[in-house]
Order: sequence, then C-alpha cells, then structure tokens
Amino acid sequence: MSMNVDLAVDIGGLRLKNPVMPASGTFAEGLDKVMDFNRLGAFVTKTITRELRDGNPLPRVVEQPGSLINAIGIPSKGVSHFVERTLPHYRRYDTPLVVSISAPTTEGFASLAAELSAFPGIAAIEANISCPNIEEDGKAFAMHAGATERVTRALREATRLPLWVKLTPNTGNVPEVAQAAEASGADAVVVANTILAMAIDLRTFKPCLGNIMGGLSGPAIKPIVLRQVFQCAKAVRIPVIGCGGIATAEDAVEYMLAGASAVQVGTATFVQPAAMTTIIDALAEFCLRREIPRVADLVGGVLIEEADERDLAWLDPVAAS
Amino acid sequence: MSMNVDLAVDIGGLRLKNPVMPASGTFAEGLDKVMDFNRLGAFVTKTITRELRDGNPLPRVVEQPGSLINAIGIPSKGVSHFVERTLPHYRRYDTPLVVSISAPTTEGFASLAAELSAFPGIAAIEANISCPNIEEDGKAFAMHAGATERVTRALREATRLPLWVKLTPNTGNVPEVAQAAEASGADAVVVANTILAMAIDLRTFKPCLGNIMGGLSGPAIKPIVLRQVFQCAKAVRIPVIGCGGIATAEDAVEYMLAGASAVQVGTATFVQPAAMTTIIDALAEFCLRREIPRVADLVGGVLIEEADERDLAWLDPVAAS
Amino acid sequence: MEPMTVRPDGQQDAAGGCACAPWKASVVAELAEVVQNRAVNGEYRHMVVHCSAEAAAAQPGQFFQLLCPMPPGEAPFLRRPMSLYGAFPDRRQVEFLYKVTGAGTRGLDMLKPGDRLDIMGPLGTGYRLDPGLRHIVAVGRGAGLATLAPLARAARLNGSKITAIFSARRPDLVVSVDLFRAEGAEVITVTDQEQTSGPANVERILRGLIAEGRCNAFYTCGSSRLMRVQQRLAQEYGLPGQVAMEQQMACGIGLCYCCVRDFNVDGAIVNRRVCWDGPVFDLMEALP
Amino acid sequence: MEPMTVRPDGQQDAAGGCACAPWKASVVAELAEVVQNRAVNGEYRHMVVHCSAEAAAAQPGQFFQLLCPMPPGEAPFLRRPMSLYGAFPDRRQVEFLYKVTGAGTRGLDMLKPGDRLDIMGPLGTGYRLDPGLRHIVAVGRGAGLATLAPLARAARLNGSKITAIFSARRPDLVVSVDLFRAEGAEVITVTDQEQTSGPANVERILRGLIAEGRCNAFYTCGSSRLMRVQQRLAQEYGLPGQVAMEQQMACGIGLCYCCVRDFNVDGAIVNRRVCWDGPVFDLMEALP
Ligand SMILES: Cc1cc2nc3c(=O)[nH]c(=O)nc-3n(C[C@H](O)[C@H](O)[C@H](O)COP(=O)(O)OP(=O)(O)OC[C@H]3O[C@@H](n4cnc5c(N)ncnc54)[C@H](O)[C@@H]3O)c2cc1C
Ligand SMILES: Cc1cc2nc3c(=O)[nH]c(=O)nc-3n(C[C@H](O)[C@H](O)[C@H](O)COP(=O)(O)OP(=O)(O)OC[C@H]3O[C@@H](n4cnc5c(N)ncnc54)[C@H](O)[C@@H]3O)c2cc1C
Ligand SMILES: Cc1cc2nc3c(=O)[nH]c(=O)nc-3n(C[C@H](O)[C@H](O)[C@H](O)COP(=O)(O)O)c2cc1C
Ligand SMILES: Cc1cc2nc3c(=O)[nH]c(=O)nc-3n(C[C@H](O)[C@H](O)[C@H](O)COP(=O)(O)O)c2cc1C
Ligand code: FES
Ligand code: FES
Repeated sequence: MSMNVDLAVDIGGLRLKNPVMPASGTFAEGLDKVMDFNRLGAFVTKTITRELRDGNPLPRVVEQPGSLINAIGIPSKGVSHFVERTLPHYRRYDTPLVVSISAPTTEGFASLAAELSAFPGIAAIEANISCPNIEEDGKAFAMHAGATERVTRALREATRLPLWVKLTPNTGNVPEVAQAAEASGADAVVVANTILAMAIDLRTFKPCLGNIMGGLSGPAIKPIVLRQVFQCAKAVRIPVIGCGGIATAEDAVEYMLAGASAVQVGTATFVQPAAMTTIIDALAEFCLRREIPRVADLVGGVLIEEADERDLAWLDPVAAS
Repeated sequence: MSMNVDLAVDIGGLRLKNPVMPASGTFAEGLDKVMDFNRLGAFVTKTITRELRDGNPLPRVVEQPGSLINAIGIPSKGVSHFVERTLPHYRRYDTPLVVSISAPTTEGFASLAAELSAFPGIAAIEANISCPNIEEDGKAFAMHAGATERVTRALREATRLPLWVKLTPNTGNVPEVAQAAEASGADAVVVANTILAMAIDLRTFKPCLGNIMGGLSGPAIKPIVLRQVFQCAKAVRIPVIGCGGIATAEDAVEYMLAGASAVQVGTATFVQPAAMTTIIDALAEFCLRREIPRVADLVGGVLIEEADERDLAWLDPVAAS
Repeated sequence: MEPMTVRPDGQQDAAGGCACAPWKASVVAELAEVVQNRAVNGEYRHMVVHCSAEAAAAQPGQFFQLLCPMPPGEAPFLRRPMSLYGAFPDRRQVEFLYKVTGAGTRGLDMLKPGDRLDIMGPLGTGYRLDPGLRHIVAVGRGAGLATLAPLARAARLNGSKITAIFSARRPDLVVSVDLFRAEGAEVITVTDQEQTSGPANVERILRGLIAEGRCNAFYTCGSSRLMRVQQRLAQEYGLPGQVAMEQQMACGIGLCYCCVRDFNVDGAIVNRRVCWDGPVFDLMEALP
Repeated sequence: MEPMTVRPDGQQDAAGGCACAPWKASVVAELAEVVQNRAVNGEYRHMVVHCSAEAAAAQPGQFFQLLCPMPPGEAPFLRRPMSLYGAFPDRRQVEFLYKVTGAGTRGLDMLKPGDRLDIMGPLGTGYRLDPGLRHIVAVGRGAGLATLAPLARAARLNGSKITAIFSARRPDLVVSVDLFRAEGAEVITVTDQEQTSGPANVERILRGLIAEGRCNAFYTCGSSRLMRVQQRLAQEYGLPGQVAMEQQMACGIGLCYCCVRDFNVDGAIVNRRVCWDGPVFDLMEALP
C-alpha cells in the first residue's frame, strides 16, 4: 500500500524515512513494547541536562478537556548516564537519534552540545530553548529573538551536528524568533513547545499542579500552533518541524500543508500509544488516495489566493475579531 | 436560594449586581428572547468603530474540538447608528451598558471615546486594543506595553467614564501590558481576547477561514487565559475581568479564584444560549454550598503556599516541561 | 422537555415598554425527547421530537439549532441549523428532515426514540402568508423541500391554494410529496435523471401556472438557479416572492455575524444576517 | 479485540539483539469487548472483558490503562490505570474491580456487555513469587484488594500457601473473599466498623502468623499504615516483601515521569516511575 508513496523527508540535510517522530519528553525505551522503533522517522529524547535534576513537585499533570497540562520539569540523570546508558540503547536501530538538550546559560548549552558531539550515534541536536535563561532573569531563551540568536550561535559554533532549535509558543512573535535561529545557523526550528497554562482545584482551591503553572499540550492547542507553523514557514527558509496536538494523519497533513517538513507527536502517544505508527500508515494512505507521490509534496501546500496573501503582513490578533 | 449570597462586585467604582456579563461580539439584542436582560451583571456591546466597516470575507467561523476559530472582523454600522439605535434600546434595562470601541489609531480611539461620552446611558468604555494599530505596521496595540500605554493615556484624557482595556493573549508578556494599562489610567483590564489560530480544509487544501487566520475561543483556551488572568491579577491592583472559555459556574469560580473580579462569557452562549443566567444561578448555589457569603470573597482566593509563591517570579514556559 | 432557559422568575422588565409584564422566554434551548428518527429515502432522515409549547409554536421557514450528539471519534462543537419540517402545537412536537453530511448530522443519525436532543428555537423570520393570497407556488430542491414542507398546511389554513414544484436528482429522492397532496396541493416533480429539472423546463412550467392565474406569489428554497428563474418572472409579472437562504451559523440568534450574505436593497448592496434577518428574505433582494 | 498497534509487518529489527526475529508488540492498545460489568457491593464494580492473548497474559500486580467512555458532560482525556483483577489466558479474558470516583470511572460504569473498551496492557512489573515460597501473607485495603486478587491463584500454582488479611470500612465492603477461599487461602477480614482494622490489631495477627511459620513473605497494597506495620515486621524478622503502589499516571509506560515516587534504596532517596519501575516495589524500599 505504501509502496507507491515516498514518505521520506529531508530536514536540513538529514534524511528521515518518514516525517513522523516523537516530541521530546513523551518518548522512552518502553514504547518499543508497543511499536517497532525502526518504523519511526526519528527518535527524539527527553531533554537532558548536564547536571542531575529532580524535576518538579507533584502533581505533575492535570487533564483538561482535549488537553493536558504538565509541569514535569526536566528530571535528568545527567549527561554521563545518557552517554553510557541511553545512547548505546538506541544504536541498535536504524532510526536516527535526535538528542534534546537544555541548559540555564548560553555557555551551558554550547558546552553540552560540544560534549555530546564527541559520541557516535547522535544524528542531530534539538536545543530546547524554551527553558529559563538565568542570564535573563529566568525568562526562556526562546521568548526573545536576541537571546535566541546568542544561544543558537554558540550552539552552532560548538557542534557540527545538524542543529534543531525548539521554540516556545508563548512569545508574541514566534516568526521573528525563528528568523533569529535561522540567522545564527540553526538547520531547522521545531514549533513548538507547550503553552503556559493553569488549572485550579475547586475542592481545595489550590492549583492542580505542584508547580502552580504548567504547559498545555494535546489536541486543544493544535489550531494555535498550526498558525505559528504557518507564520514561521513563511518567515524562514530552513525546515519547520510542527509539534502541537497532532493525534491523527489528518493533523499531520494539516501541519505539512501549513509548511511543516516533519511533525512531532507528543501527548497523543499517552492516549493511543501506537499513535505514531498509525499516523505513518494513514499518511501513506492519504497520499495514495489523493495521488500525491511524495509526502514532501504536501509541505507548504496550503492554497492561498494572491489577494489574501497581500493581507498577511497585516494579520494580527485583531483581525481575528 | 441566592438570597443569602451577595453576588455584587465592584469594578473600579462601577457596581455590578453580579460578576457575569457577555464578551464583546457574542451578544446582541436578540438574546433577550432567551434570557431576562435585567439579570445580567452588565451588557458589553460588539466592538464599534467610527466608520462603517464590512467585516471579513466568508467563511467567518470554523469549529474545532472544544473551540471555535472566528474571523468575523468588526463589521460596524458606525457610531451614529449606534447612538441612534443601539444606545436607546439598552436604556430600558437597569443593567449597565459597557460599550466596546476600536480604532486604527491612538487619536481615533480617543476621539471615539470622547464622542460617546457625551451620550447618556453608557456605564463604561471597553477599549478593544487587540486591533491593528496602523501607526505600528498593523500590530495590535495590546501586543506591546508602549502602544498600550499611549492609547490608554489618550483614552483616559478623552473620557471620564470608567475605562476598561481589553488585552490580547497573543503577546509574550500580558502582565507587563496590563501594568502599562494600569499606569496610564485604566480602571480595569479584560483578559483576554481570542488567541490567533488557523485551520486548513483537507478536502480543498485551503484555509478554513476567508481571512486565513482567526481567533480561537471557547473551552479549549480556558487553561491558557486562566493562567494569564492569574499573572495579571498578581501584576496589577486594578480589577481584572476574566474572559476565555467560560461555560459553567465552575469555570467562573476558577477565574475568580485566579484573581478575576468579574467574568465575560462569549462562545459558550453560542452553544447554550442561556449560559450566562445559568452561570449566575449556579454561582450563587456554589457560594451557598461552600458557605461563601459574598462572591467577591472568591477573588484571588487560590491557595498558594509561601514557598511556591517565591518561585513565581521564575516561572516561565520552561518550567512547564 | 426540561427548559434550560432562565425561569421567568417574576422579575420585571423595569423600564421597558410594558413595565408590568414579567419577562418570558420566546426562544428556548431545551432537552426534547426523540419520538422517531428514521430514513425516508436513500438520502433523508425524518426526526420527530416532543418539545415545549414555545418550540412547537414554530412557523414555516423558521429553524432550530440542534446540539448534535457526538458520533464516535468526532466532536461537533457548534449547534447545527435545521429548518422546521413540521410543527404540531397540539401534541407538542416538531419535526425535522435532514441529510447526513458531516459530524453533526452523523450524530443526529444515532438518536433513537426516547433519547434526548437539545434543541434551540424557534429561530429566525419565517415565510409570510398574506391573508388575501389565492394561489401560491412553492419551488424547492434538496434540503429546500424540508424548509418548504410546513407551508402546505399553512397555505391551506390561510385559504391559499398551492402548487409545488419539487426538484431532485432522482425521482426516489423527492420527499414531502404525499404531505403536500394530503393538504390539497398539486405537486409537480422534476428530476435530473428524467432531464426535467433544468431551469428552462421549470420556467416553462411556471409561465404556464402564471398564465393560468395559479401563481400569485413565489415561495422557494434550495436552488440558486431556480431562484434566478423566479426572480426573472417575478420582475416580469410584478409578482411577490420569498426565499429561504442558507449560511453557516454559529449562534443562530443574531449575535456573531458569521452568517451574513449580501442583499440588493433598492440597488444598494446590504449585508444581512441569515439567522436573524432571515432565513426568509424578499425574493427580489436575494443574491445567489 | 482489534489490536490497534502496528501490525508486526515482517520488518526486521535491523541491528538489534537477534537480527532475524521480527519485532512483535508485547503491550497492545486494543478494543476489548465487555463481557460483564456489574456491582459487587455498594462501592465496587466488577468488569470482565474479552481481549487479545497478549493482554490475557497479564500477571498479578500488573495493570492496564483504560480509555474510559465519556459520561454525559464530561470528557476524561487520559487513560485510567486499573490493576489486573483476574487474567484467563484460556478464555482470553481479563477482569477489573473498580470503584466509581470521578469522570473516568463514571464512564466505565456506563459500559454494557457487548460494548467495546479500549484497554492498553499489560503494563508494569507485577508481583514476583519465588518458587520456594511456602507461605505468603497478602495484606490489602480498598482498591488494594483488587490488586492482590490474582495472587490467590498464582500462589496456589506456585505451591505457596496464602493467608489474606483484608481491611475495609465495613464487612459488606470486603471483596474477593470467596475468590481467595476458592483457591484454598485463609482470609481474615478486619473492618473499621468492628474496630478490628487498626494497625495494632493487624500487627498482632501478623505476629501470630509469623510465630506459626505461616509468613515467609509479605504482599501488600492499598494502605500506607498497614505497609508500615509490615515494614517493621519484615525488618524485625528479616522477611522479604513486595508492595504495589499507586500514583496518578498519564502514559502508563514510562514516558512522561508524572508518576514518580521517592524510594529509599540503601539509604539514598531515589526517584522511580510507578508505572515502569513498579507498580510493585520491594517492601523495604517503599516510602509512604
Ligand atoms: C437555516 C438553515 C436551515 C437548514 N435546514 C436544513 C434541513 O432542514 N435539512 C437539512 O438536511 N439541512 C438543512 N440545513 C443544512 C444543515 O444545517 C447542514 O447540513 C448541517 O449543518 C451539516 O452539519 P454537519 O456537521 O453534518 O456537516 P459538516 O460539514 O461537518 O459541518 C461543518 C460546519 O459547516 C456547517 N454547514 C455544513 N453544511 C451546511 C449548510 N448546508 N448550511 C449551513 N451550514 C452548513 C455546519 O453547521 C458546521 O458548522 C439548513 C441550514 C440552514 C442554515
Ligand atoms: C497502578 C494502579 C492501579 C489501580 N488499580 C485500581 C483498581 O484495581 N481499582 C480501582 O478502583 N482503582 C484502581 N486505581 C485507582 C484508579 O486509577 C483511579 O480510581 C481512577 O484513575 C480514577 O479516575 P476517575 O476519572 O474516576 O477519577 P478523577 O478523580 O476524575 O481522576 C482525575 C485524574 O486523577 C487520577 N486519579 C484519581 N484517583 C487516582 C488514584 N487513586 N490513583 C491514581 N490516579 C488517580 C486519574 O487517573 C485522572 O488522571 C489504580 C491506580 C493505579 C495507579
Ligand atoms: C509530559 C510532557 C513532557 C514534556 N517534556 C519535554 C521536554 O523534556 N523537552 C521538550 O522540549 N519538550 C517537552 N514537552 C513538550 C513536547 O515535546 C511538545 O512540544 C508538546 O507537548 C506539544 O506537543 P503535543 O501537543 O503533541 O504533546 C513535554 C510535553 C509533555 C506533555
Ligand atoms: C464570533 C466572535 C466575535 C467576537 N468579536 C469581538 C469583538 O468585536 N470585540 C472584542 O473585543 N472581542 C470579540 N470577540 C472575542 C470575545 O469577546 C472573547 O474575548 C473571546 O471569544 C474569548 O472568550 P470566550 O472563550 O468566552 O468566547 C469575539 C469572539 C467571537 C467568538
Ligand atoms: S449565526 Fe450568529 S449572527 Fe447568524
Ligand atoms: S505514567 Fe508516564 S512515566 Fe509513569
């Protein structure tokens, strides 16, 4: 069935056998009980940090209708545990491994990337810059173009591995931040991380999460992140990897039409553990049915009339209401 | 039943008999077929502009799971139609009328507010500054603290009516924008307008909306806007009016606990036309059941331990994942 | 039928027209009870629900907004507009005739007698039947046949004779024929399959009716092509007409302005809300 | 039972341990068919589903993640963890015993025989029963009784005798007693109502069993108070023990780290995922 459809995509020189991969923090070894890991477009690890970290106080998740708020934090066993245990584990597969990293400073990011680059088996680095930058009062790097530019440049100098930069949807101007990443050498941007959110327990009047606030993910955020992917794909020439609420092949197609070259699946895996392989199969079927020979042909394929295009520069929340 | 619970709230000097009112653009005269208008805390009109406007091309709405994307635009019959027809219509009720206004320039906002202030029957002005500012390349005023400060100051000088400023959730730092509004004389901030979003039709590969992008509203956005209300209520001393996905009394309570002094109900009315009066009744019942004598006692009542409070300054998307 | 609107609680309309009459809901969202829901042909389904007196007072051309149940894996969010197909105030029932096309109507399809369905209505402005009208013509196609259906009885009660021209793809897809005949109407069916449904043939039929004095007004719904034919004839013979229009809706009660269409009012293009200013409009003002 | 995991499609585990064995799912999310779902007492409901061979191979102490149907007006989003209450590989059935507490379990409550339920499992590490064990003690309370239940048969098959101490608020809320007795177990019930459920009394009973040589290992679930009693006795007498822990879960398969708990491993506090490293842990390492 998928014989006739070419599912491969190219992400800044890295060829993936299909455009479907996990979102960082929603994937681990255990999922190989559910799916054949060799079928995935790529692996993306939970974000790792140099130092050991505990993660946030419990409760760490609370469900909302059609979505999830999480404040897991980044519990990390540190870089040596990763190099000794995790890295060898994934070498047995022919699926490329993308390692998500984080650090509290520009220099921390750069040195972690440099250190990791020495080890074989890493296909790309995904810099999760939606994390607090202690040099900027705890604001996430990806909140601003300036900090994004600095950290991306430092990363670029630190590693020759393909460099993906993962943005936050919480800033007012994601395309501008994407441009900053592109200008300083990123090979791709991942759009996006979770949207900051909150819920209060009406029985106790306390926040539902130990961390008070957390990140919203899942189907409910799809229309928002899809818009950001569309805006970013217009703003940069490097590939955009879409991530936010993807649960079905239709969602993946929508993201690719909006301009995503590949997609990451996060929360959906918690609900349907085989979501990724189901999506890969259905994506092939979709292309077959619509007589699209290569899934890459979908990328940026949304049809917009010229007249509308002109107005895009103007488009702001506003027009929305 | 509601005899024992005092539902009244005070919004910067304007006393409302209860904290429930419609969100701009989701309310009109026709709803009096469904509910007794004298029961509402306030009326809020669809945003009006000085000039006649057509609104956006069709389709203007597309539904998503648990939410709606709209790109109605601001079709407006102009200010004289409003003064001659709409204003007199609402004078028959004892519910205060809040008039939502918009303009493409600071000066336009100020002169519209000044003009309206001459007419009796307006209890407050709600400035919908989530609209494109032609002086800033079409970016919405509320995207930046600076533009917000300028337009709020001009409005403050133009009218002695209570002044509510309605913010956009699309900016990276809503509390900062709220502070700018407070500093320049706003009596309250409304948090928030819709979240910019998009959907693509997989049959045609075209955007689902004539305007390409639109604003997301409805239950799916509640966790995001609730977080912004919580952040804003910590950042300003003026009342915060919560607006985003409120469909039940529980939602309203959650918003009030997060710091909202009153709430606006928008999209929920499209699904359950009597949502507002149902919420008012259930709010009274909730307070009765929990032995809360005045609904105003809920405001900002979320229980946060001291230790957590300390970390709040640090909180950024980041921590979320 | 549990009305979910606010109970008219005796609070008074303080400064309104009549300061003494307590406010009362004229549109309700209520849980009606499904009495029947079954296929009438390969395309349409017929649903009868037991409802409040307010809902059962609906007039021809008005519509309801139905909160459709969720079919597996789908979550229709907005209500779906459906024309009144029949209203029976005495037995407190309203009827709908619908085609399954997407998530919402797939949800309707699941309903079984005894199930609850949240209906909101009656909504919009229906067809006007002026007392003096001797003979009217109803021209419909597709879901338009559902919208026109309640006119049959209303015309009889008004003392107007009615001739219906029903257009469909195939003869077996024409609905409401018996309903119209039962009310004493003549029904002419035209179909694509028989190649009788083209505008030219319908125009020929209409000219015949006009010539015989059997067309004092047009009532139409469901086809722009046929609407244009009637506009031309209405113009030519100075006949009045009304058309029920469709448009995607969110609120259904005039709040959101998503359902607007352009109308030609004395040469000026005017924007109107289908749910509130219509769905029935003056034939001559409608634009396709 | 339509397995929804990827079909083992013959693709080979290219560089893995055995390069020739095709990959095969050991955990499946599948649509099982409800065979029975009914109340066993005022609090608990018993559900039997027909499922795949993989699912029916579940071991005592393992659990499933159930995708609960949506009750009216509620939309549980995450799956809900439920312990295996019984597994019957021969007739391809698994059983659950659950208490209705919120949206998800209210959804489960709606299921009728013949309905489909999306179950994912078996998950986690279950109880270990070492071959030589002569006599074990199972101590449970609340939903812990469900978790311990499959031990009864497993112990018999292992040749171990079993004594169960079941704690509940009231005698009528104790479940699984017949199930244990049928497998030849002795069951002692202690209840709040009879004031027999306090830790002191349970400790007295346990000391008696130890003295009689009828306790070579502790198996427990559902009460921190009773767990602490057993930890103390295990320490004192050098007895092994295992405890099944609960924690809120999202993924259920070790991906998300929301279900972590602290454990005391040789004096160091270590963070572990209940869904992946457990839910059954060494008794001495567990912290309440
Ligand atoms: C005033 C009015 C009266 C109507 N009366 C009838 C009737 O009696 N019988 C009947 O079969 N159909 C009628 N329709 C059309 C009916 O509303 C649509 O078929 C229905 O909304 C489709 O919903 P869906 O979820 O099945 O389809 P989807 O395509 O999944 O719907 C997606 C969205 O588009 C809207 N939509 C889709 N088709 C239409 C349409 N034709 N008109 C307006 N909105 C649409 C839906 O309401 C929904 O918001 C009427 C429409 C209007 C406006
Ligand atoms: C490994 C494991 C095995 C379990 N086995 C059983 C069993 O056999 N029988 C039984 O009756 N219950 C069992 N539970 C508890 C059961 O999972 C909860 O009662 C159920 O999740 C409640 O869901 P709800 O939607 O009805 O409640 P809600 O309170 O609405 O649930 C809200 C959220 O909290 C979580 N949650 C609520 N209570 C618990 C709890 N006690 N433990 C973990 N998460 C919870 C839910 O999963 C959901 O994510 C088990 C829990 C775990 C972790
Ligand atoms: C439980 C959980 C943990 C996550 N951890 C990380 C992380 O460590 N690093 C990261 O970059 N993103 C993390 N994310 C964000 C996801 O990678 C993804 O960007 C987000 O969830 C949106 O995608 P989704 O809607 O498909 O889940 C996490 C998300 C969830 C739900
Ligand atoms: C159809 C529609 C039209 C709207 N029009 C306006 C408007 O004219 N002015 C405005 O300030 N907000 C407008 N809004 C935004 C709402 O007032 C509200 O801020 C938003 O919908 C979030 O609230 P909700 O989730 O309760 O709908 C509109 C929203 C919708 C859905
Ligand atoms: S549907 Fe909202 S105005 Fe017509
Ligand atoms: S529930 Fe996700 S790691 Fe345990």
